[in-house]
Amino acid sequence: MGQNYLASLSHFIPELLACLTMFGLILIEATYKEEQKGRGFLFLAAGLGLASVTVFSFFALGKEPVAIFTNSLIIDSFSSSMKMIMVLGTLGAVYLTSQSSDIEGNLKPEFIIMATGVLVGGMLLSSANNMLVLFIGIETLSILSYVLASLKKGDERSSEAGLKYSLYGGISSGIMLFGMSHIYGVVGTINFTEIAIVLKSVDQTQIAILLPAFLFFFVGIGYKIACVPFHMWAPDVYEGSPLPVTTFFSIVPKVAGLAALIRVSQTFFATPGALNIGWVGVLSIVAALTMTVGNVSAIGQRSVKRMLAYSSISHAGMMLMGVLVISELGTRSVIFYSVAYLFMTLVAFYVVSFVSDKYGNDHFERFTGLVFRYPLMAIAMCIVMFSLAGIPPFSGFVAKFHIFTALLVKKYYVLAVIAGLNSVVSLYYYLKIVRLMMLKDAESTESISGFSIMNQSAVLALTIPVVILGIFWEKLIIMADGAKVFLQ
Amino acid sequence: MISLSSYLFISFTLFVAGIAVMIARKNIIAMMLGIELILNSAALNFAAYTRFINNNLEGHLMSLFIIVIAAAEAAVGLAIVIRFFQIKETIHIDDAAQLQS
Amino acid sequence: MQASSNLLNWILWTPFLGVLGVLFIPKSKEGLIRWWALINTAITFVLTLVLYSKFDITVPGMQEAFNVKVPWISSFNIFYSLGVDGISLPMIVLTGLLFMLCIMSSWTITKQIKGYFALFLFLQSTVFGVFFALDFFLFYVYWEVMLIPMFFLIGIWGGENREYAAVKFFLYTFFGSILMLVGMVALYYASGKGVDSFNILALHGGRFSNLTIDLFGTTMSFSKLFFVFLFIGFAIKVPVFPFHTWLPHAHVQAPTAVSVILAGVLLKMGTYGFLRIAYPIFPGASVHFADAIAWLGLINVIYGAFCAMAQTDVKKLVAYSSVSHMGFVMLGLAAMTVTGMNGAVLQMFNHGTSTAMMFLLIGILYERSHHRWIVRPDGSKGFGGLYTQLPKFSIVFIIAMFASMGLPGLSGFISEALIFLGIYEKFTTITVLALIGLLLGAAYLLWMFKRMFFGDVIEECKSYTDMNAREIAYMIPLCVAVVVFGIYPAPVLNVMRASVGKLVSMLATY
Amino acid sequence: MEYTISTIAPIVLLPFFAFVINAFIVKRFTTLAVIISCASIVGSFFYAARVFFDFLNVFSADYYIHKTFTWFDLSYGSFPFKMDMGIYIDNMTATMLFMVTGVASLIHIFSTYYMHDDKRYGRFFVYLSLFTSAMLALVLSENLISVFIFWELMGFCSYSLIGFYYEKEGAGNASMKAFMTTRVGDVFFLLGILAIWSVVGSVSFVDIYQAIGMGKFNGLYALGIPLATFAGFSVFMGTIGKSAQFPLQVWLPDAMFGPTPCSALIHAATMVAAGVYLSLRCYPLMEAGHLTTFIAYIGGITAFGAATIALVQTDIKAVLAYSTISQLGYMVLGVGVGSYNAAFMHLITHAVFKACLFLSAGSVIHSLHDHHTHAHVQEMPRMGGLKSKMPYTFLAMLFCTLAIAGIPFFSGFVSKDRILGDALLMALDNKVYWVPAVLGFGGALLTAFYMFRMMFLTFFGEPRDKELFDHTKKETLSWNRNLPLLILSLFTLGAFYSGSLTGQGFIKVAGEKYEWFQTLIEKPNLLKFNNKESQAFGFASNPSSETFQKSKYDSNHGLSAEKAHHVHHVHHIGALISIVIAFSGVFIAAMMYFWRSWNPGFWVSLFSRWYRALQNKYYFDDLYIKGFIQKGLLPLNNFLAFVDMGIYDRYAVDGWEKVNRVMFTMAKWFDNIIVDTVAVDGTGASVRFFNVILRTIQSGKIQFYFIMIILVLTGYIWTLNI
Repeated sequence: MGQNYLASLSHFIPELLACLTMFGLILIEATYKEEQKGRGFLFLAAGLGLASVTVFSFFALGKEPVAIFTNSLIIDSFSSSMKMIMVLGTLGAVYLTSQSSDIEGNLKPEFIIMATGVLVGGMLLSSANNMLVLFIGIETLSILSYVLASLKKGDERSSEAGLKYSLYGGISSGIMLFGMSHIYGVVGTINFTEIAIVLKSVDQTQIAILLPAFLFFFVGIGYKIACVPFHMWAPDVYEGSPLPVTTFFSIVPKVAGLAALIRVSQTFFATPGALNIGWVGVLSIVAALTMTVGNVSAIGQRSVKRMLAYSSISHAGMMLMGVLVISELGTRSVIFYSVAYLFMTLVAFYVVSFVSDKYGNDHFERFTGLVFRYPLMAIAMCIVMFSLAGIPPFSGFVAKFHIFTALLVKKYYVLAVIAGLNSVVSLYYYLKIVRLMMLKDAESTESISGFSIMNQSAVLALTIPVVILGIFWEKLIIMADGAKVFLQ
Repeated sequence: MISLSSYLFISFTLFVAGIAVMIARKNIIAMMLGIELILNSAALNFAAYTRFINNNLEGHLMSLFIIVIAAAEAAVGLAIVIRFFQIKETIHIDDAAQLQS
Repeated sequence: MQASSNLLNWILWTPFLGVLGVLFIPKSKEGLIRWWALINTAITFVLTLVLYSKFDITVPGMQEAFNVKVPWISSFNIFYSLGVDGISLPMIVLTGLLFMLCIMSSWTITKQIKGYFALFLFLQSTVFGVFFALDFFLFYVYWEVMLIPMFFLIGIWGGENREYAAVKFFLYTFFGSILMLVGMVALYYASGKGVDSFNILALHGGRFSNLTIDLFGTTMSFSKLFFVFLFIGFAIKVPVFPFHTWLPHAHVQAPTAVSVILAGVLLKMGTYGFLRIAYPIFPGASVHFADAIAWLGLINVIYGAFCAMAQTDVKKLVAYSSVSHMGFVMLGLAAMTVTGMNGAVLQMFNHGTSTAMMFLLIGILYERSHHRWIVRPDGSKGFGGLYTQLPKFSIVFIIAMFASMGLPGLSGFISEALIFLGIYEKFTTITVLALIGLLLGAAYLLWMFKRMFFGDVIEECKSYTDMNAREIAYMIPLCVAVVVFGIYPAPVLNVMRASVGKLVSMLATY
Repeated sequence: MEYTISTIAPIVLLPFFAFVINAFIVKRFTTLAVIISCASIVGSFFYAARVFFDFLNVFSADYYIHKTFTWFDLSYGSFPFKMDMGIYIDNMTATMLFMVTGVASLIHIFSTYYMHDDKRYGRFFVYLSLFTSAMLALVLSENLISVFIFWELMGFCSYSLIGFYYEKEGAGNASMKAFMTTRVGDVFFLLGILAIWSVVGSVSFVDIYQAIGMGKFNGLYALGIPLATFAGFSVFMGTIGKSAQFPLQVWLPDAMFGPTPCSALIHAATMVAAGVYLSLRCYPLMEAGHLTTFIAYIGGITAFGAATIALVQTDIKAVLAYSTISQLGYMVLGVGVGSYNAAFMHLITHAVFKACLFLSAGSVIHSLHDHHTHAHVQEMPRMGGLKSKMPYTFLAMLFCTLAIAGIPFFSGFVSKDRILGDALLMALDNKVYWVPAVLGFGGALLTAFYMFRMMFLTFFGEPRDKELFDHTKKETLSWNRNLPLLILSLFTLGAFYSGSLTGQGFIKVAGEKYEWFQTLIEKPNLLKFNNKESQAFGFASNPSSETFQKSKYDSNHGLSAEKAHHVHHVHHIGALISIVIAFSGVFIAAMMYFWRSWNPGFWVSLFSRWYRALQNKYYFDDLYIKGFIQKGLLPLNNFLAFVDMGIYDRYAVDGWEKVNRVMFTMAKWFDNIIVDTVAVDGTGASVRFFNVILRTIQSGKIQFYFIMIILVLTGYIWTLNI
């Protein structure tokens, strides 16, 4: 199965390109330190690099799945699509960085570089096929994220966020490793494929060890997805870190973690048995809790950013629903959900960022009567909010619909109902913003300013998919259908 | 002859100790050490398992990488701690309780 | 496709074209916007009449001639498929009529006219979608999309407490429809994901009657569980008793035209859902739950009437009265006999016209008085001697009032009589109790009328002017409808007879 | 001529079209509208007369016209449902038509005098036309549903006409009271219709008769009651409501708020009589349901009770109103004691003389105009000695009073006496009937008394309000004021209705032809309907060829000789008693109010409590309005409404959001409090458990997170390993 390394490299181009972009950016950063034009150049380079990554991973989509580097990485259409999503998310975050005034100018390049690094980690994670790569991926992701979290120099909140993140990351990756070690002890290999084979025939005592071990293992991924009860760092970090960073965090690490989780679940726990039952049970409890806690906490928030952070937690729970049905339907639904979620989150954070740049903070009151000041922004935000709540004809609804299809084919009626009720609760706080924006009269009616045509077009360009994918979603679902996890 | 169980016991102790430190100590540097303890317990496990049960190199590989990455993580962590210290003139964990849900 | 088969598309999309048109008209040209909207709705109404004229009353079930079926999401076998049968046709014509009249009544809207008319036409399009849809997914999409314009129409142009009402309406309905979504997906699998697993017609019949599912070890009937899901989804729209509390808020806060649509059309969607989806798909379960439905309907009738009698806000009173009247529809549905079902559908239509009249009239009054108190909180009279002050208004009001209390010769009576004939054999006790509701219905309306219209003209009413030409113009069609269908209901009944009969005969086998 | 729906229809349609046209033109061309109304009703009167005389002279006794057409048809497959409408004309219908149209046209004519100065002159005729058409349609109705429809329509007209002077607050109350009270009866009526439908599968009279004849009702139950009884009772409740019988009589006196002509037409002659008409139509059902005793009691109680209340009224219209109730009581009593045709005869005669009485009262009131309040006076204490002022009115009123008081040779005597006679007969057969019979006779006494009291107070003696008297101008003979009165009063002569002017034939006019009423009206003979052929729309069943083949008048009423003798005997006694009673009533009235030798005040003081009770109408209004509605209904409403919005909606529905908030705050609280307490102790404990020597431990939040992880993990593992 293993191919020689040069051959493997040909499948590894996206990751390589990402690394290349990273290095290139570092060089550019090093050459032009302070000049403005250099920064523009930098953004351009970053854009081009990431775009090329997207292109390549897009071309990797249709291809036969291959296991490269002695079967330590698997490049299949599933991983490629996840990668694409991550790259797009990074692009979005990068663009936001270029516009946002939440990060001082001289930190923006750093952010981009780090983000690319995180992206690389995510890509590794999404196609990791043995524990080592998984671990490396997670660490790459985490360590750079710690830095990102504490990006704001001299801002104590930011640094505190970084601190917490790092400590939390440290302990959870430690626990994960501890779990891994025991798994390795029992099954005698770190390669997923072989583990899967071994797992087919394990006796009772081994299971007694494996179950806790896998739980420890889950901690590592779970905290990346920020699912209850490993979510507690998330709000603090999301709040503490600059807005583009938050945007980035609420997309890329989540998607990466989900990718890893899906692969793990599908490789290890596809076969029914004690392990399967235990894993699914844990996941379903976690998913239900995640959604509920996320929504309930989101209701009480004053800051929209924080509200979105919590809502992203609840959406992670929703996606976990798609994971815990260990099936291709689930995978498909998760991919679709991630795509929809990507666009929705980006638009939402864009709007929040523009608003908070203009008015200093992003409390709900700032959104009052937004429609009279920035109609486009308000309407886009409206659409996104409805979409996040899962109201047709927007992509959020379709995503939810697919999650339901995945759940109900396995007859998880209770989970489905819980998910449904949660989306009702979520509608409540999404409506809160809509209400403020559309129904309230503006506290002050300034003319449309500070919202450049470029940003407008960006928001528009990101909103259109939210609508289109809600009505003509067949192409995407077929694509997602093709993106199966490669099992040997 | 030291058996596997003793290794496992040691590593478990390390693990628990690490957790305990993480939980109990208020000094951030100490907590970093706690993380190190946990990682090392895992590394020890890998090594031990390789030595006793299955004789392939993957375990060793893992433990090596663990050591490396632990170093990296420690570096970043310490950097952050320094930043924190610069701002707050303290490395007391309870002073990092500003962000609240 | 046949020549006439695009008619449904035209009816469905004409309002949508209207929306686009409104968006392209500049904000300043208010008159143009109004007239555009009016003409658009008028065209739509004419189209519905054309549909009525081409309708073949002998055919039970869907009229093949009009069906539209275009693949939408082939991988899920979701189709954009429209159709019309005897149950939906009256609703469609009613929708066409009411929206036209509401546009006329909205002439006095001054706040953000452009948005208002755009949303209003959009609402019409979605409503048509719900009544036309033959694909469950399409139905659901329209069912949900409709909430968005409603939310804004109530929330922006409503009364002082509008936001609360709007949010409440939205959440309530969304709660119901989520359960419906679960049911829909479950059906998709239960029907084997086949070519027509979202095709409502194909799901008809007791295909699922002997499926079972087990939750926490307890085995329960698939059809019963999901009938309850769908029931809640639709019952909230109707609204059936425990889920009715959004209605008073929404009605009171909404602007006149919107509460007309709400009461006249949207409430009917709930019952329409029963007739089109819940009953035919789960006949066994619906027969099994018939008693429960009947009792709920009874509670609606009595409870709604009691609450209505206590109201001092006339619009709230009428709102509760429509809770009570929809109770009659539920009774008719519970009967599952030819008389009861026909009565229910007819009542859906008649209540649409009569309650629309009531709300329009209250709107007209409100434009003069800017309050709706029958009796002010301080106990003083809100209105008095309107009969003397506004003679024309009073005459129309009398017609509307007696129509909605079911005076023979006006439309309300026949439907209620049919419903009673339908349920008597099955639920004698319920019939007897429901007749009390009939009594109360007369009581609160007459009491309200007495307090507002009789006696000397109180000071503040002296300034009111009688209905003007425009108002008369949009009241006349409703008056005519109420009287004509009261004397000769056959035009409506003939249309629905075959389709309803088909449904009843299907239910009768369970 | 061929009797088909289309040929009968004009009787109804003429007034109806008058209504439709007038509704639109009345504002502008008032006079024209009035003319149209009057013309239409007169036209349908001639039409009805034609029908009536055909039935009287041409058709055989048991001939009936039954034509139907399908109103709407809901049949599908094996579920037949068809709603038919149509006409059913038998002798009774024909007679009713004749009476209604006749009285109605006279009242129309009178109204042109009475309402002329009113500012809603035209609108009054609009309502009148609608009402008349509704009443005629009800009479012609072929089934109970259409009866119900027009029944309610009449209710609507009465509502509008009572509220005709809507400037008055009282008018609003009265009209609402009237509508709601009758509505109570109507709802029962509808229930009865449903019950009948469930058995017969149709509510056509013919089918109902047939079903009863075939005993379809036997052994069926509804809510544990025999179905015939259930249905019969429900339908009779309709009668109770419409005909203002005890205990729903409260609305009729208030109905006098309406203009007097409408009181004459609706609340005296026709609409209230329709109730009795209904129970006559459904007589077989009542019999099958064994309700006759009950009905007789209701009738007797009403007849007597209303009469007693009438004793103390001072408002002339109020007196007439209560006398109407009481007379209706007699009709119902007649139904109860099974004197079918006497009851119907009393319906007709009463319609004539009561209409006339009201019109006369109207002409009195109209001419008494108070110049201070600019209102018409209808208080008897302010009248007196009007004989000289308005002789023709007096004449007419006198005739009617004689009739209603039951003086021989007048129509009232003929009909009422028969009812009382049959009541007596029943009483002799069956003890149960003593109460109604005695009440009936007592009522007769009171009737004579209070009617003549009214006469004396109004027309005789000294004018008690001199100024008013002087302002009143002398009555001059005018066609639209006096003609109707005189015509009607002419028809109060008994000879028009029966040959035996003094009841059961002391003085018999020779020739059975004079007993046309006896021969015409007979209980529906159920056997007749067992083989009825359904007659489709438009096809006339050919009338029997032989010209005058009435079932011969049989003085034995189809009884065996000695039974018949017994009957005659009883009837003679009854006649004697009622004559004596009538005259004594008149005598007492004369003693009190004419010769004034007895002082009414003495009696009042003697029975003071009763007097108060009577003035308060036996406290029925208090019971219903103060007691039932204000103490019972409205509080209940308010309570429910409060529960709905104040509790259910506020806490149960909006509660979920609060629940969320609570959960959220709990989460915060969890983080803030628990962290600093439980976490500390918890870690302390755990640390001590691990034998690590540590002193006081504070914990930041982050460490609490770690604790959470560990706890959760252990929890999971624990659960998993079970």
